[in-house]
Amino acid sequence: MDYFLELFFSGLTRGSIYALIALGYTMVYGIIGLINFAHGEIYMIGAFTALICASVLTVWGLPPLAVLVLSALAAMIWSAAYGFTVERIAYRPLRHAPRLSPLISAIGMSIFLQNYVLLAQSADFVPFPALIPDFAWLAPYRSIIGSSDLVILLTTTVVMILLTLLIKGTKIGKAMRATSQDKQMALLLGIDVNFVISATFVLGSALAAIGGVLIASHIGQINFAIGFLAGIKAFTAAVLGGIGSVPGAVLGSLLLGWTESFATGYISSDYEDVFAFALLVLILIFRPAGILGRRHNQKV
Amino acid sequence: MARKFQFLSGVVLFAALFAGKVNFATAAEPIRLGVAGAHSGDLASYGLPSLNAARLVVKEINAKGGVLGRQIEILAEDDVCKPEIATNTATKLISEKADIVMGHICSGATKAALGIYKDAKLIVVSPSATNPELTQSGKYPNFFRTIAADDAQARQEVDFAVKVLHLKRLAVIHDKGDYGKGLAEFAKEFIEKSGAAEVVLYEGVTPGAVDYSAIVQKIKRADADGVIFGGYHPEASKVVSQMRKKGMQTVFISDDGVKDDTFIKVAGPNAEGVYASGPKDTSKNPLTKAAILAHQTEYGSEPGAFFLNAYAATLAIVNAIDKAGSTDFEAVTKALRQQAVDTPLGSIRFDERGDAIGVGFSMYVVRGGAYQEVL
Amino acid sequence: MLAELKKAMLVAVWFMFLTLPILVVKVNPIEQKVVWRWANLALVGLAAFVLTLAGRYYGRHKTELAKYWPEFHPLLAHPALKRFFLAIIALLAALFPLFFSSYQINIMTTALMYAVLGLGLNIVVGLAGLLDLGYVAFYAVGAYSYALLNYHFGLGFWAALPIGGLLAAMFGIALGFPVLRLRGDYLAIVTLGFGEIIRLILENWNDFSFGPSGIAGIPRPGFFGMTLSVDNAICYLYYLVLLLGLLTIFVVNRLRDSRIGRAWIALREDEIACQAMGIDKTRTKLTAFALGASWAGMVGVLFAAKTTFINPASFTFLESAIILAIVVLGGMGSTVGVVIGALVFILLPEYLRAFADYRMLLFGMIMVGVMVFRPQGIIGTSRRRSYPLPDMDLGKEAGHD
Amino acid sequence: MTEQAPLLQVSHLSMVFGGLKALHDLELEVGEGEIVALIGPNGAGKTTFFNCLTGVYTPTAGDIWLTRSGQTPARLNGLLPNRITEKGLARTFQNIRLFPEMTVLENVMIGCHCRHRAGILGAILRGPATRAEEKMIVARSYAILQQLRIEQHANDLAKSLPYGVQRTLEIARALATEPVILLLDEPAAGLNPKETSELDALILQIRERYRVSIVLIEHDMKLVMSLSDRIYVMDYGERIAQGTPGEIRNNQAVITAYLGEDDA
Repeated sequence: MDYFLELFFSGLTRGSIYALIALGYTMVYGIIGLINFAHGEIYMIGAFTALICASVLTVWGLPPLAVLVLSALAAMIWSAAYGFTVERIAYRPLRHAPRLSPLISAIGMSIFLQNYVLLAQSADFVPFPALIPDFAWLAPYRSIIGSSDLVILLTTTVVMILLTLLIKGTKIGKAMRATSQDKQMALLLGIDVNFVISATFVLGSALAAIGGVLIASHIGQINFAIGFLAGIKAFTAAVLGGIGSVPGAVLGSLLLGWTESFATGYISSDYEDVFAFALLVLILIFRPAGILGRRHNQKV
Repeated sequence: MARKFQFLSGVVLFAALFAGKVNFATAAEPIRLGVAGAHSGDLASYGLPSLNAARLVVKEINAKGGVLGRQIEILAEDDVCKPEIATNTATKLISEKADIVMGHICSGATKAALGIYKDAKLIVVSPSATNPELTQSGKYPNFFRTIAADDAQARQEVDFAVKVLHLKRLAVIHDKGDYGKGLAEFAKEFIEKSGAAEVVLYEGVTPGAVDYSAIVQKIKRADADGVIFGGYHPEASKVVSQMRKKGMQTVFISDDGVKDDTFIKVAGPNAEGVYASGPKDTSKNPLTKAAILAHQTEYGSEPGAFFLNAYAATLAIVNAIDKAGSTDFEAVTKALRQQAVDTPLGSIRFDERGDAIGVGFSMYVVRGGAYQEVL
Repeated sequence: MLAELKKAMLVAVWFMFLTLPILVVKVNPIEQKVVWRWANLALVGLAAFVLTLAGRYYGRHKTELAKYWPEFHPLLAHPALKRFFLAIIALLAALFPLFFSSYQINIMTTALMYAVLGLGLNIVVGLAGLLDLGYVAFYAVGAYSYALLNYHFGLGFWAALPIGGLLAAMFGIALGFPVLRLRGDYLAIVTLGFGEIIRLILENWNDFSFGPSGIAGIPRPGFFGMTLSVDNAICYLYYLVLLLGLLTIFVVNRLRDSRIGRAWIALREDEIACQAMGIDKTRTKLTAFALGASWAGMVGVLFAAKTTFINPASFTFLESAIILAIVVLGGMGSTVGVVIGALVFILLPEYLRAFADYRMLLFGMIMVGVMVFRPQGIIGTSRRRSYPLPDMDLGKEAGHD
Repeated sequence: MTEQAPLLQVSHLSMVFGGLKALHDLELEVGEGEIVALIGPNGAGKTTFFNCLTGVYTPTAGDIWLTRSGQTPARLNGLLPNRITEKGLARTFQNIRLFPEMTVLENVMIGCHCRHRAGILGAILRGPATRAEEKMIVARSYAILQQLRIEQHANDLAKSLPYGVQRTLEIARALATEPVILLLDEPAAGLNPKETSELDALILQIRERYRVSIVLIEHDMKLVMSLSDRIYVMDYGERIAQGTPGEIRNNQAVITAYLGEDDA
């Protein structure tokens, strides 16, 4: 039973991280129907920004908690800025281009950003300061759930709630939903579509940054390439849950996380990714639009 | 169709005549040292240090007036550790009339390129290609290396685990990579042969995964008293950190890819007590000190992976050319085999198969934030 | 004008802000050292400033400047000119090895291989409109089928070539079946997953594929029994790939202009109308997958023969992405476009070697740049085939039956 | 009605989406060479009915039988759209669904697809047989364009056509599949009076030349009344009336169903 619990929580941790990244994918896709392959890179940049700020602030001698909060904040701000810029440079000019052009542009962006960080910082893995303290009171249960796992879970939950409120409640949230329903209509209703799209990128990138910071302090080291695998997995999760749907992204991510950790635990870690992708294929065969995806069978 | 093919074959042979006439070097020119390896992409951190090493050595030699009165010129070529690119790199180096090559970094790339070098009678000295076949197959008389083969290392680790630490239940974990998995394969084999211990778990972890707790749990459940990890330090430190975080004190034994100060710095306190195999401790060696100092002054940072091996390889090459009195294949090969040379790895020469003699191997343990030789 | 400068200024400032942490601060968390590289900031600012001005200038004079971009269609349309060009190209291609080093030949061979891959993928993506992000899987199937057949049964290159193609085609169908119902990007991610699965299996199933350490010592194609020196083998391979390329172009064009090709395009344009016209959606999709994959399979065999060593690391998602990029960058559905795309994409990184560490950076930049300034690809895609129209009376009597 | 079964016989046809009854227990017959109109207010389920006939939807209940003279009756429901087209039902779409990036001629050639067999090898080798077939396809398609008087557009891209021509092209494309029954979904929608009257003539011509029966959904009562031999009136997925134009004109149920709408 303990073993099961342990795997359950490790899956939950993975899932929460995937979720934070997957949301970016799913929101962007929902709005402009683009697979934003550079999103994983944004997450990576978030982690690096946090690392840099943390180091600088530590050198300046700030207390750990302040370091944590400030560098997380910085990570969000800069990631958002990068997300915004990427959209302006690489996607907006292609709004009316053939369907695949933005995709290629996105892949190019991802290659560019990876090498940008590689050159500007380092090719090697760099240690990430353990910003999350070890809670003494958690020590007895640490074999089941570590303090960083706990923090990840809590943060993710809070973020999800806030995001849902934002999308359901606020003006911009409504605008987003309207735009994802029908861009033309949204325009007619006087919604500034460009603004909404930018907002989506900013929001999604900020979320990815949170994921970056959390995972970096959980795993303890980062390099310029961490974005790729995480990105692919998160995207898989987003599709799994039905791309374009926010709860879908979360559900898909958790499902993926559990699949991986249970596959590792009970079968073999050699094939954890095989299981992950096999799950995707299976689910899409039976639900071609993902678990919570709206099956938009076009009018005949 | 038949005619067409005759024509083509004619062209081919004609082209062959042309291509045949490519390789020759005159005394006036500098000696061209090809340095091939991953200089960009996600494996750059294993390739660039070697390039730096070569640059440092060459700088020093040229300052002293070069070898045989000729300056040495470095032709750095990137193969991003990909076999298909490595073949291009190799042909490029040949076209650019390289006299000898220091590289490649990854075993796969090396395998792909060696055939081409062999045909062009070019000597290759790798600082880091550890795949046993490279030397043991005997297919490549032109190949030498300043690093021990995987099987030797695996043997070292297993013997240490079984005979010294008397571990009974070993978990063998690898990073699914060429190097790591190859090593793990051997370790598994040797453990089973030894009969003194059993392999309770044999699995690979996905490099760059966001979390390793599942596999850690599995190690715990397998109730292993020791882990032998095949792979590089990033995954090693992640796995060991998560083990310690979960309060597991299981012995952790790893390889040359982990016997790197970055590992200690990244894993921090969790690195304490980790064993790793690696070349004999030469940090007292003045040459080593000099090399590291040179790197610090030149690049303002600590040297990275395989730096010393590459430094030694370059020194060996220069020495061999010097002793041979030319860059002629046979002569240099002979020199490499017979003439010992002092390097940061100690005084080394190469055996018939191309493995370095004198590169002693020993086990290290992390004590007080540094590797200490234990054997 | 002043407004322009002001705008450029703003952009410059923005980019300076953007690059502030990563480009300016270099931290060494181990020694807790921080290096500030303010020079970079100034550089970025300047670059951004200049580029913005240039970009806005381009934006304003787009139409005039567009004229300078060579329009390829008229050239290609004019039969005489076209034949002339083709003759020149054919000559150059045939004589290429005589004037270049084996390195040049080697990379040109690689480029041609990617051209074939591109043309194959173009069947699936360009014609049938099925977005396939796992194309590299079929490439891997081809490579491994040669390597393994040779290892176990000593099968030769020429025997392996068709087998590789065939096996790949089968895998194409195997992939095709489950994804028949999927649309657009769902298809994309599933194919991506498929590609990854193949790679992971090759990586982990040692008994079958020798795992990550790969398979070495794969023989180069023999030349009437005799084994060639590397230089000659490289030339020989070049001509082989050249031939395969020509064959591909021939076959793919014929397919495109055939009943089947039309069905593919119709499928891409509108699935429902396509079915309503009595076209079997399933079969059409599967033929597209199979025929697309078979080329990848054959190139895979050539790849194995060329590098003489293969391991799973050569078949990552990035490969699929590059092949797709070749198709799109060249201009979807256009044969010439794909070939040019391949040449650009494969030769570029090789010639960017001069920039050493910066080459992949530039590579990414160029990818984005081309797409932004030329979304329809280097060669546009507008494909319009006019048929020789029958004269009236023939038409009439044909109409009567 | 003749003693031999009608060409198309639909009985007890029902279609349910979730809880919603789109069609309920529908009866319909089409005889050889008949022109049958299907009318009813928007949302009456006319297009849904077409989608059931052509296999886009599989009906929840009921039967669709096609009995071509000299052939054994074929049950259509449950077949794939393309099989149904092969059997001899062809349709046009209310919201035009041409292949925009293909030329007008190619659009029609696609229609010929299911009547020919050239395979992969044929396509690659392009032997005499295949070449003959291609020539044949071009000829037939062009002939159809001529008969519908849009041959001058043959090599234009479909997306570049004026609206009226697009509608005609849809019919041409359907005819190319060599149907016995042609299903027209609001062919006159968006046409001006002149075009409509031309369409009227055209449809009669098509019946003569291709010996097809025609089922059309149409709102333009003038067209319906002048064209159809029989009319079915639908409302809320049910058949509320059927008969000759004359009978329908003064059928109370119809008038109430159309109350508020102007019945021409």
